[in-house]
Amino acid sequence: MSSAKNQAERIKEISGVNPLKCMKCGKCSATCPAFNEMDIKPHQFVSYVLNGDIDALANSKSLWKCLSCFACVERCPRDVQPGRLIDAARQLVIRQKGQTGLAPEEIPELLDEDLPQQLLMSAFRRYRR
Amino acid sequence: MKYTYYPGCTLRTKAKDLDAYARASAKALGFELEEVENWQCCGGVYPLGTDEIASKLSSVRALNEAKEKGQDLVTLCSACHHVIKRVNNDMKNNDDIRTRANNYMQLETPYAGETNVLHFLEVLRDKVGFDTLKEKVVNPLTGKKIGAYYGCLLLRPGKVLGFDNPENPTIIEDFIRAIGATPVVYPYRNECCGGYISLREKEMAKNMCDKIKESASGFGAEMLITACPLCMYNLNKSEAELPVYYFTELLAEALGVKEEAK
Amino acid sequence: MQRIGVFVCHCGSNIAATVDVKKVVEMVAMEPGVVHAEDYQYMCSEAGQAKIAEAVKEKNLTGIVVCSCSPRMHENTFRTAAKRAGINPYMVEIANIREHCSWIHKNVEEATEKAVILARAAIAKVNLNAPLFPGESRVTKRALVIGGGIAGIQTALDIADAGYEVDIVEKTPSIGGRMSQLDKTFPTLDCSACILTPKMVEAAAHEKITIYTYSEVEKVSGFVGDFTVDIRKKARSVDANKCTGCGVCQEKCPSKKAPSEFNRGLNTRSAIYTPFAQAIPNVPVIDRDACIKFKTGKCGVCEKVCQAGAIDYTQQDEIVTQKYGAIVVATGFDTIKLDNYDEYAYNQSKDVITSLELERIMNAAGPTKGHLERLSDGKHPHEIVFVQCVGSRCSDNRGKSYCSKICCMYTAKHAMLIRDKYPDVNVTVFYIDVRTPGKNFDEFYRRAVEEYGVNYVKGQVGKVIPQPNGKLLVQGSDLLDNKQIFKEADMVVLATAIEPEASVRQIATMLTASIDTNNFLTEAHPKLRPVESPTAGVFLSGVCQGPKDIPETVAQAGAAAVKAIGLLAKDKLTTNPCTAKADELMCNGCSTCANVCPYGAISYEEKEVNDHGIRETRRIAVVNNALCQGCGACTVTCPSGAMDLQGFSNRQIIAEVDAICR
Amino acid sequence: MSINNEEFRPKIVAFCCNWCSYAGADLAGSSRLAYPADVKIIRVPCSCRVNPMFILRAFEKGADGVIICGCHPGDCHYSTGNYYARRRMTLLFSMLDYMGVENGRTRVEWVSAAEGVKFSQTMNEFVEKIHSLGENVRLGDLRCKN
Repeated sequence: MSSAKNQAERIKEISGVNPLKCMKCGKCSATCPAFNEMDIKPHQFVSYVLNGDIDALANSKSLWKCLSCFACVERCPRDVQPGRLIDAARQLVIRQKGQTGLAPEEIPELLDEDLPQQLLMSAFRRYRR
Repeated sequence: MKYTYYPGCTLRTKAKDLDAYARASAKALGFELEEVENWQCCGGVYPLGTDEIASKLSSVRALNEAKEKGQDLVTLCSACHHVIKRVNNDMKNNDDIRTRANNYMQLETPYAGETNVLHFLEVLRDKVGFDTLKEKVVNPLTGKKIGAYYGCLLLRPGKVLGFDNPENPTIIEDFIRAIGATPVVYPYRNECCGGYISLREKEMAKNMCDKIKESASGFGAEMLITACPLCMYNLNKSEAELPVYYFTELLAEALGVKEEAK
Repeated sequence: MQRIGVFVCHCGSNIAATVDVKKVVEMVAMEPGVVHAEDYQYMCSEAGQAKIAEAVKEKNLTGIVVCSCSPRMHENTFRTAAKRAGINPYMVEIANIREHCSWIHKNVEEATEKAVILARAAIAKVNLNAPLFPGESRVTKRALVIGGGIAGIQTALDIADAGYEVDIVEKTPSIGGRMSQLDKTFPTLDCSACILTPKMVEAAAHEKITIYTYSEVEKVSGFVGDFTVDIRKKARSVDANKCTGCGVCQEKCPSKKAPSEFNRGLNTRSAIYTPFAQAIPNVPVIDRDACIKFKTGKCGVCEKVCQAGAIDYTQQDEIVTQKYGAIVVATGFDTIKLDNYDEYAYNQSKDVITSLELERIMNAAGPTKGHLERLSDGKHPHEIVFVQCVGSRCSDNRGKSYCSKICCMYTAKHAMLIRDKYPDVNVTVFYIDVRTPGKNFDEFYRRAVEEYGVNYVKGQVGKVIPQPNGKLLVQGSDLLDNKQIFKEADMVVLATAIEPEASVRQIATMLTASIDTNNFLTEAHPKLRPVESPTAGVFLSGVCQGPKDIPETVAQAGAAAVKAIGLLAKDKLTTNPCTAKADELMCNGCSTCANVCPYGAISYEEKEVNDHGIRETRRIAVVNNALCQGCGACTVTCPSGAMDLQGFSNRQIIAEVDAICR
Repeated sequence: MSINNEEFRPKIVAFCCNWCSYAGADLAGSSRLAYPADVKIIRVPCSCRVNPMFILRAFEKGADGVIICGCHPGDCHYSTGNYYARRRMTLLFSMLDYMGVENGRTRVEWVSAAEGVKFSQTMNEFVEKIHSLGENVRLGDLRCKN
């Protein structure tokens, strides 16, 4: 797919991450609190982007499981910042028209009495444009 | 001493306590929080994309207002703190973001990260001083074993937030000591509570919070304190028995101003 | 005007086949200054050289141009020939018409034209050459070795065995260094002390070696062959001549709370102490910060119990000034501080230790008498996790960007020793890569896996989580299984990155030896001169130059010794005459040149000059010819154009440019 | 290739440091790796010996291109000389470009003593580039032209 390469470039651009810096130590995956929920593991994001396998990334569950807790960003010994890479992939999906991780009609049933505005706001920002 | 104060959306609604106790405590400690006029929501999460500008502007507005007043900008909610501090860092160090944000803002003098952003805890540590705080405590919470819950947003990325050692923080423990209680150090205090994921992934967030609470109880904590309404919400969803309070509530209690805040 | 002779070599057919040598002779004969031109089959042969001598005599030549092969091949040959013929050797220039012309061009006309141009450039240069005379400087036949670890000891022994005086300066109370802290050594598992202590004794007993322990280098001046060094002998508070090393003072000393440096702070020592039992010299020192007598004035127990009367509370630091011909730096390493790696809980749990701490725990003379036990509760561990690359290979400013090189091997060693001695202990090693390039190294690592059943897991550890039950939950990656794994361990051992000993920066500054961003000393050439510092007369031994294991360190120590011996064996040093020189009238003393000089060869003097009849005292750059290596950096940086390089002067190079562009 | 007098024959000066690049050029020679005869090499002890004045002089005297070759970063015989050269040349080349001597006419290249192939390739490329740029007319002193 010819656009795969462009999309990979786009991800690098949005994230500001250079995946070539990765030395494949796996500390990100060792750190990630959402590891078990992810189908593509944090350390694999790097090679998916390097290989231009963006479709798989875009369709992965992991995109919507990353907590943006920055634990991987903090601990990465090579300053690769996998969390940023994942967010950029998510952005790429969200920015494509009509795609979203959260539909408005889903929301009412997700709410409860104590739910803080902050949660709704954050989720909206992460899941939608 | 006066600070520009950015409360944020949740402190006006679900987390009114967090805000009220902080204001009362500030008064007792001799500083004043002047709310930003017409503040807008920070967005809750920091936009990670290097090309996102519009979503950073509300932070820039608040930052600029503090700059014009010549005051430090104080936040209370961890998320607001995280977002505003990181945007400020961008405005200071990222030429591209600074230029583009200023193009939108059309300010008389462009904003370039001049404002100092402080979390309320940082005010206590760096401006008031924990020793002074200790002296002002009228109702020490002696004997209470308290676990500090930091979460992620206050600490990481450590290089940008410069809040505390992200892997072994001490600020809330020092705070706990200052109000006369005993801090309980436990390893999960800087692990994520699940954050915004709890909107849909209730189970996932619950599991994470269970782990945090179990770890804290295991080390003997009788309660947790936090600075973040979302952490509070998520932690409360866990059924593990361990009460969670806003740190400002205990502060107000120790300073003897809890009732005034009500 | 020079009287120049040009000699064009055929080099058999190497040159003559592509370059019309007769034409070259014909063309260059018309050049200004040329009074003689001829060609010959092989200029480098006896007969060829005789032709040069003959022409010098007959035509009274003052300069010579040889059009031949590369100067890197025969410049010396022709310089020597010139010298024999009675001309200053630096009046010879070579036009490289073989490697740079005949061998790469096919067209005769084109190649001939180029050969003529190259010859013209050489002629233009020789016209401006001036006779140069190599200087001489004396050599003090004594070497200084800074650092008394295995590197310093080996270097000192090798130099001393060659018959030269050597002084070792060691800042701690005993020689022995890091190696003395190790328990066993890879890949043979022989006991470190058993192979090191004989060397320590040999060094101490060697008649040519003087050891200054508890001493530091304070000041260095001079240059290659003639350094002057001040050594500060810190006050030991014990008279080394009287002390018998009986050890009673240490036993009776009531202050026993100082952390033991030798045991990495895992236990304590007395205020009067020798770092370890086999210390050399076996003379204790009083740690004045810990000593009750020094702190309060009351105590004096050691003085009372010392039968030899060796205790001397009034002792003062002493400065020894000594001259040296060569200096070897062997300052070694330390492990990095782990404050930036709190995710591994080193500061939070006593059972998370560094590998060097494990060495002490495993050592029979260590804080646990060699019993493997948890430092928190003294219990025997059943599950131990090793974490590799802690602070190594980090490009994020928290740690070190380089590979510490020794960790893979010592971890295999530790794992094997533990499994051997305590078969009930499970050992897991989290690794990123296992690096075993060395003789019998990979076999050693494989033995750990295959014979000792050490569990190697490919993946880094993300967090070490202390548990309420005192265990440590290790959260790591298993990349081959694509899993996140949680391992409950009793102890966690961190393969902590090593870094050059902190004092090396100061020493490098004193020596004007260059140092890299990681504080490793820089070699004169990374491949071809790996044990020499770019600063002449300074040599590098051991980890101060880069991470290395014991065999490599010993090999390098020997190599550094040979280089030092090579220097000390000379009575006089001949200095390269192609050095920088400042024009006194043009120099304004701005210091710019000194700032770029990699050798610290430039200093400034207040000098009286006569500037067109005006006599005044000015600050003027003076180049030390013994230190200057002739790179020319200063000549370009000089804003007033006062600095020039002899043999490659501005005028000479411009003349070459002009000749080529003519 | 026969010499055609009508053809543009550029004058190219190459400054090579004694320890790496000059040896690299020697290796190109002993490996018989051809490059155009338009390149003439001047030996200097180190790339940091190359005074900007020499380059200006070369252009003034009618050179069409000047290339400076030194040891690879980190390999300098004198530790740091090539770094000085790199910094100086960056400044000089941008000034020369401003003055109309295009960036293509000036170049800094790191060639080790083992890189005969690289030396020859570099020279071939450089000469080709100079051919595409044509004669240098900007700084040339008209008196130097025939």
